[in-house]
Amino acid sequence: MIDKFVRGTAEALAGVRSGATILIGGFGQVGTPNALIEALSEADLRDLTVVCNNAGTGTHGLARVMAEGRVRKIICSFPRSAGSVVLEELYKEGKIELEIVPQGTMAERMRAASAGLPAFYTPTGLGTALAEGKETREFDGRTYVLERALRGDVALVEAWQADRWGNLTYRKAGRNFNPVMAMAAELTIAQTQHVAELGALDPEAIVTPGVFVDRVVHIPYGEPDLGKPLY
Amino acid sequence: MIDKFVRGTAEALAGVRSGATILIGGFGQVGTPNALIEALSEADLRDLTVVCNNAGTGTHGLARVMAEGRVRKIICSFPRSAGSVVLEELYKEGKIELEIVPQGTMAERMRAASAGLPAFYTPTGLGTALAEGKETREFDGRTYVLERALRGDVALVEAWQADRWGNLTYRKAGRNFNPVMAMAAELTIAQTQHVAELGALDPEAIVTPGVFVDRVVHIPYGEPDLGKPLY
Amino acid sequence: MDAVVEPKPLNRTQMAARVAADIPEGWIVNLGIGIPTLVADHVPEDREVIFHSENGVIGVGPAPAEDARDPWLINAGKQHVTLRTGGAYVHHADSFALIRGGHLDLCVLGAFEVAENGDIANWSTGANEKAPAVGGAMDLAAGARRLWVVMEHTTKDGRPRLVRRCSYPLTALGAVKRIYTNLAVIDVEPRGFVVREMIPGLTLEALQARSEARLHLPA
Amino acid sequence: MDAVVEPKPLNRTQMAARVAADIPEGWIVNLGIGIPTLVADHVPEDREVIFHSENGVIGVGPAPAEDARDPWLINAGKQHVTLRTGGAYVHHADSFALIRGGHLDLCVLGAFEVAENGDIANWSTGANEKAPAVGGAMDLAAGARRLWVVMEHTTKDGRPRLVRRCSYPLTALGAVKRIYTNLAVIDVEPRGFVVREMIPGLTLEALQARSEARLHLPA
Repeated sequence: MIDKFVRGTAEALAGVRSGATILIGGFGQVGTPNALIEALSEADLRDLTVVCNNAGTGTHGLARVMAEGRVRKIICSFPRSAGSVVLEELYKEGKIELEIVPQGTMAERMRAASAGLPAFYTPTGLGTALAEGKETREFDGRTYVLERALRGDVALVEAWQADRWGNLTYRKAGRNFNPVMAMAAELTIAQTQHVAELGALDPEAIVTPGVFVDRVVHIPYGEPDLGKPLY
Repeated sequence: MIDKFVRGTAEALAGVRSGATILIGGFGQVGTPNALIEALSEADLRDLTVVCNNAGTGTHGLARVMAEGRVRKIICSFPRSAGSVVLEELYKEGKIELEIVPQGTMAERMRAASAGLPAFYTPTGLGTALAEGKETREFDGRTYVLERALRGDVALVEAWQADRWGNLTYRKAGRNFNPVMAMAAELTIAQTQHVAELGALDPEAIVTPGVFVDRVVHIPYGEPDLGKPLY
Repeated sequence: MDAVVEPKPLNRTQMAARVAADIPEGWIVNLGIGIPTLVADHVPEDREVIFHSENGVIGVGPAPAEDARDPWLINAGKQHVTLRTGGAYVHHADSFALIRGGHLDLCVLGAFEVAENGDIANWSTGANEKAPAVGGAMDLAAGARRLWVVMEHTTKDGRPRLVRRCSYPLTALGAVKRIYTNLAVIDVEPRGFVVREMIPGLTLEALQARSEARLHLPA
Repeated sequence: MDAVVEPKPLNRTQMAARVAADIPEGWIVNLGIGIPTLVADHVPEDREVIFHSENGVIGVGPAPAEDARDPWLINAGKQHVTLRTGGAYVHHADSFALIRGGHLDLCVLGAFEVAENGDIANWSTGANEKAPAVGGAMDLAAGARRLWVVMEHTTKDGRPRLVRRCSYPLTALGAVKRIYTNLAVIDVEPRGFVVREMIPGLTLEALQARSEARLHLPA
């Protein structure tokens, strides 16, 4: 019997190694796998590359992972926000590498990885500082930028419902990067609010089929804590 | 009030021009927009390029569109089947151009078009006759083929439910190419089995948001006629 | 004899309302942070415009009452929103496929500067003290069928924002089609900035004095 | 003294059963047309293997009773199937993302020929009289984590299918990891074909005589 549920966040993260590239879902605290991120900050890991739209606020969550010195590099679209003090400090001191990627390019680079495509051309960023040094090429009279796939060793995602095969649904804007990241990593770990019996989820409405998910941990943690607007 | 419903297939196809590239959904008669295809065969059109996984069987549907001499070129992955006599005849006589594309590459080329990406690299087809003359390039030690986006002037798709905004759901294996094609054309026309009130479709379970759909025609035509296995 | 009236620049609300007036029913529209977000409030409810947010919300509705907030439903500006009847959710890759794939009829963004060739600068001041942040601005600017900018005509200290070439880091090349400022509506055409509309009492000379690039009149 | 028994080649059902025996629980598996499709019948129901079909069906179950067919539910071979509890539907681009993106543990295909370098030819005889047709074969062969081939060891007229270089048009380069024939199980390794298993009574010499490329024994 396939049963992807594990008993806790420590078991969920078992085998994650220093130096790994970790994709972390969520957008503005919604759909963010908070319990897995907390576990990440407590795990004995170093030199992580973290891919996440935002770069943490306050002293918890991703900010705590960085404060613990576990992150070598952040790849994100919007690190700056009212409470992003940890990132700002580390960045100013040159203690963290920061790769800013347009949000859609970031999503598409992971989508390419999920589909086995090593690279694609996109109009986004052409002629800007974020495309500096990148190859460009003309197709049908318009110039595009070559972007590379971005694959994770690990993806941490937050689901609304999950069954033992790892089928996932999300809730409203909690969907965001989660389905894309779930498909783009070697090891996909989902934190779920609710547990569904196998067969209870409508096969037409499953957003992430279980084939893309390796482990599931049940964390009924309640509503996302939005705090201040973060964008 | 946005209301994308039109009264019949003729109105649905209004403005479609000779020389157009038409994406047609369906896989093995399931999820095939039959009424729209019949209307296409009756419209005064020439020199169409048709993109469809199969190339019609018997003397109805896409086979009829070809028999009427409306198609200059077929782009598909699997034209050959037990009843594909029209295509075989036209092909043998050199009266139709045939571009065979691996099924996944075909889907991905349209997906690229839907996402505004002009080209991508894929491992599929490398070293085969279907990649002959195509550019190749190495990334991280593996060689890939450059493939171009495939955009339609028109997409004909078949839905299970549709509302007046053009939100669509599909039924089981009737999903297939339909959501991909719906996003990859200038003018997307859906044939739907059922009409839903706006708001009746679960926002979490809508597969094709109405923003990708231009016209909807209600054709409660019943179950797909599978006939013989076609693959 | 007419009384000479001092031209009264539009305030933020009026600028948003002016943009809203030009958005027809049925358009798919993405609104950036700031004044652009206010535009939605000025589209009458019976005019069905579908607002899209980068985080996968299609059919964004008005802000909820404070006691009716759904913590799972925010827009790209991380504000609480509602979903309009007929709306749907997609994931981030599909959300940006919508943007980049030509499915967005309009994007309205704020900007630091717009150049007469349509270049836009709106994501970075170029100052290096803080971590830069781009969000979806470059995707929106490069991807939308139409890009409109809404911004004050000049900076707080009076420097023009309609320029010959942008001095701030670029967001996209040649992307802006129209600019709504507190003083005027300006189209960006092959020949440069073309003034479509000015606030009452303003002269072209006065507007030109507040603009770096040359302003044209419609042909 | 042992009696000399004439080696009895496996029939199609036995070949399918032999493949099935090597598929562990939890794998995501795509089965091609022909003998590969039969493999599913030989995986015991309590061993949860998730069968994928190119047309977006994840969790393909056994064929339905004739009076329980759902016309909306077919596999890539256009045969009526069922959906297993826990299954899901995706569209074609996602279905092939699954294939190409390394999410498929195994694909089992038929073939005309397999070369000792792992090249596979299974989509075209190269004859030009009919419109060619490839379906998803190239995507599967290039994309699956493991590609196994199940086929008769030789053609009907006795020509070997395990060859030095394929003579038919290629489906993919260096993709095949293992071959199940009616006579043997052969791995494809850097040094070439390595015989893992033979039917009772068959000698390596007899198997070699039916193969063009050189056969090796496990190191």
